[in-house]
Amino acid sequence: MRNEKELLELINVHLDPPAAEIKRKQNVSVSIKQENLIQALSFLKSHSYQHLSTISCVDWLDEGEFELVYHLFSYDDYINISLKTRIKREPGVFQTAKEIWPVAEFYERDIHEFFGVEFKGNDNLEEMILENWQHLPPMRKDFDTRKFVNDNYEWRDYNGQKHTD
Amino acid sequence: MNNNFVKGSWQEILDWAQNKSINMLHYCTGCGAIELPPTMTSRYDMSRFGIGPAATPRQADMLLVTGYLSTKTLRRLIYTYEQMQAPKFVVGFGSCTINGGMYWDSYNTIKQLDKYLPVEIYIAGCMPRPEAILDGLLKLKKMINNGEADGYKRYEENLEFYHQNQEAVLGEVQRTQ
Amino acid sequence: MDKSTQTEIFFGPNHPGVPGNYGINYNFEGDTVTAAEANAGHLHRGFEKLMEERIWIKNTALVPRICVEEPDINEMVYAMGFEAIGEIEVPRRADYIRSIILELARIQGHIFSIGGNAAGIGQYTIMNWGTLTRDYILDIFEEITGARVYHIYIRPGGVRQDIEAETFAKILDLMNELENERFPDLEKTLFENPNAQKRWQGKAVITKEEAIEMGATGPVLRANGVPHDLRKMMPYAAYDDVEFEVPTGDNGDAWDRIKIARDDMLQSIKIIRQLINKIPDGPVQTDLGNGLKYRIPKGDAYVKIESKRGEYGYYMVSDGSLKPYRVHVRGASTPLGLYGVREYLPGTRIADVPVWAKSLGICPPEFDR
Amino acid sequence: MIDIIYRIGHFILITLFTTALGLLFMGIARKIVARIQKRYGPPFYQPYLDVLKLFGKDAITHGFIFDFGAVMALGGVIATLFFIPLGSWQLYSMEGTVLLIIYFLAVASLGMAMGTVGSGNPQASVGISRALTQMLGYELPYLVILFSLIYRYQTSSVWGLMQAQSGSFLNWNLFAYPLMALVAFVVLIGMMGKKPFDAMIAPAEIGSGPVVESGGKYLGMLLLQKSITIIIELALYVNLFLGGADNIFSFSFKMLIVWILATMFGSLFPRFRIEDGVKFFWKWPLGIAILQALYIII
Repeated sequence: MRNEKELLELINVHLDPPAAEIKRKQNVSVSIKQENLIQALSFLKSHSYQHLSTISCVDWLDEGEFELVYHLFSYDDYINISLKTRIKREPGVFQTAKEIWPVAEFYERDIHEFFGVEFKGNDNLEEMILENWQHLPPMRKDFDTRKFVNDNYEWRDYNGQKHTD
Repeated sequence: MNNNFVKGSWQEILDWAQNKSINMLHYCTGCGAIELPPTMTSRYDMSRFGIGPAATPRQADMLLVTGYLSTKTLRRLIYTYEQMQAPKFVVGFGSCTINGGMYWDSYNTIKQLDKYLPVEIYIAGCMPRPEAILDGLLKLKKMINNGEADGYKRYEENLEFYHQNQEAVLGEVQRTQ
Repeated sequence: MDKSTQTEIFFGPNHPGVPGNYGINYNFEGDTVTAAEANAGHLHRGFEKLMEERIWIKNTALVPRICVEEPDINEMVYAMGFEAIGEIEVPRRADYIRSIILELARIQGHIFSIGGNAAGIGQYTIMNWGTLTRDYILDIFEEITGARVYHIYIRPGGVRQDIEAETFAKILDLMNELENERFPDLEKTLFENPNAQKRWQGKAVITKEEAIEMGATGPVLRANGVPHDLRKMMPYAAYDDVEFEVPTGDNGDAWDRIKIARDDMLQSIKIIRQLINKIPDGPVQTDLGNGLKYRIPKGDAYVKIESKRGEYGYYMVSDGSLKPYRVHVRGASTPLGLYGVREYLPGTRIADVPVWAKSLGICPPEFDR
Repeated sequence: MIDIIYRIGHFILITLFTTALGLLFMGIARKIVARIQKRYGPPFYQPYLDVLKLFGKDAITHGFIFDFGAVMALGGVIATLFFIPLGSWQLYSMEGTVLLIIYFLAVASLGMAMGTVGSGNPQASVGISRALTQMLGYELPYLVILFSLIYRYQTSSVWGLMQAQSGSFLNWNLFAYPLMALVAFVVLIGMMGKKPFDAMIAPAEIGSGPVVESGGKYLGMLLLQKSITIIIELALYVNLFLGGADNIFSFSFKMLIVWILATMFGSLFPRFRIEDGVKFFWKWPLGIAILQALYIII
């Protein structure tokens, strides 16, 4: 049973993160260089952080980067770690975490579908949610859903009044 | 003349039987499906109006489109509709089927169901209460009894229009019976 | 394996046995499933995209629609994420009311899923009774919030309006009725029914190691004797003020999970009674100014709470503007519905596939989003 | 000549009557189940409307075998009607033996099996294989019962078995051999495919099994077949264990009582998996039936 401070210490000693902070009670956020991330995941997994909640992806368009966030939880410490790393938006390639958590395969597939990030080592990246999608991956910031809808669907006509936000 | 009269009366009898016995296809296309169990079970019990669930498209008369339709579901819905046997009726359920509703700016849901399938009646609301559902279904029954629910005929007549719209959103659509 | 002896079946999306608009394509040989693949995505509406397009307060109307089985959970997580990034304190009374709403939602969700599980094995009587019982809770919701299913009641900074004392009395009456009349009926017809035991015992087993490995939480994990519950582990709302137990099982099978649902409801009743007895006076929301101009500073937060099926989490990012920059939803059944189907469904008999899908509480909209 | 016309008329009358009665029973069952589920339920005449509607609908055929299967299923049960005494109302039932009826009932199942093969739907195939497996399950205890009855009364004709119980109601096999009647009741539930022995149509598992591809008039035909089948099976039970009846009305009444009991029993149980169902039949009903048979023989 560690508390947040002891956990940060452990991370600082072993993983050499550029930034690590206690966000709230029981919530820790750690930034990791992308080349260290896979190693950090397996390190934390062997230190009781066995539960991978999910993998989130954030598109930072202005900075030209994707941010991948791995949310881990420990059933011993009751602490949630958000492990963040940034990768270049172009070409948007990263390592898979499938070897550490098999279930990550599907989270990566989801991110690939909605952001277009490639995960090296994960060969199961086909379309899962969408069907016959020909455009930009929809969750990217430069995909404009309203324009897409205006181009592809017709609005119902209410006596000439258009639908507005 | 006489023959037509007999034919007409027979059709009226069939319409009457149809309005008294409607089998609803059990296909939860969207979140409106959560209000169907209360409507079907003890509290509101739509079986007293002769409306019951059917397990497969072949046995069903009514396709209840419960809420928003993603394009992926629309494809299955079209296959399902084409598998059903005439007379068949489509009921649009919830605001999302009318004009996109809450998801008006979503890239993956269709905005007007009646462009893709012939809709007999819409039940508005997000989501409609069981009372509203029952009211809508009773109206549908009345329409069937009067012979006004002719969506399947409209579908046959305007096949090109519907197919065009379907293919505009979905790309290629398989046409099988 | 020899393909010629296998048959492929599309179990869903249009099939009475699936939980919602979700498909499982499986191959079977004889009567046993040999390979399975989830066919998800039929409910994709692009929620996360839509939320980026709307201002903070408008999203409160959008979030409950992510999982229709338990909408209040979504409202709560969203509000918690907002408050965590903005470092907003919520009045204590609002915390209590939130917990009461969440527990009522938990009871309605559980009783609905018990009904659904019973329907999966052909026990329609229980499905009818269960749905009827759930409707009584929906009536309470209607009185409090004005809506049956989507309440939009828990919002950033508190709850929308206060609950009257008479309504509390009504809730307590309903709890007594549930405990003394409805649940004994269920107990006799379903839980003491040898046939139901036969259908559920030893079926759809997910062991503790498998559950932790794929990140399944809630009843799936607790059915293996592990009392992990976020209400205890990371208390939110008013759960640190109440006493309750976390029901567990021993075998990790469908029967244990369904019994956990039943015991969970009894615990929820206990929690609601304590909360109503202890509820403090005071305001029910923090003043956040004009609703159309909510702004919170730059930042991000991963918040999670215990839904009836396990961990429900949102990762929210704010860039300081009027709209959220990114919201990512982690539904409770995501790992089971996508990964679990492929790994753990093969080997099941065809007759047990609906038992498998329903007892694991797979809710497709939360991973289709 | 007149005799033949008389027979044909009689036969048509019986067919119509049993169909109507079977549909009525189905309507009553739906009402009873609804009341147990705290619902109002559909009107008792709902099955008539269903049949009328189904015959008015379009239907899609899946080839000759599919059509032939549906006709064979319906024809099989109608042929069985020849040989079953309905109260005093009977056609060839003097000659008909119990075994003939059991044999004829299998024809209906085989007809359905042919239909499903024609449709080519895997769920239908699973359903029909379950139905035939279940038949294997319940026919074994049923045959043991029948043979012990035949041994006891030294006749295999249904009419004879019915006559043997005449006189006081204490002569009914229900009271003479209550255990056997109980076993036969469980078997009856299995034969009629009511819960908990309805694995072959389980909607949640395999659509609706054998009828998954049937719509319109095919479903209507199968509904009629079902309605006649339940009457035959109930009639067999009433003849064997409730002493038959002098006239058709009291006979129908007895059938109704058995039907209501079976319905109520069914609505309380979830369905068995098929292997559990067969195991159950081969364990309790078969065991009790054999014990009873030994008792009778010794």
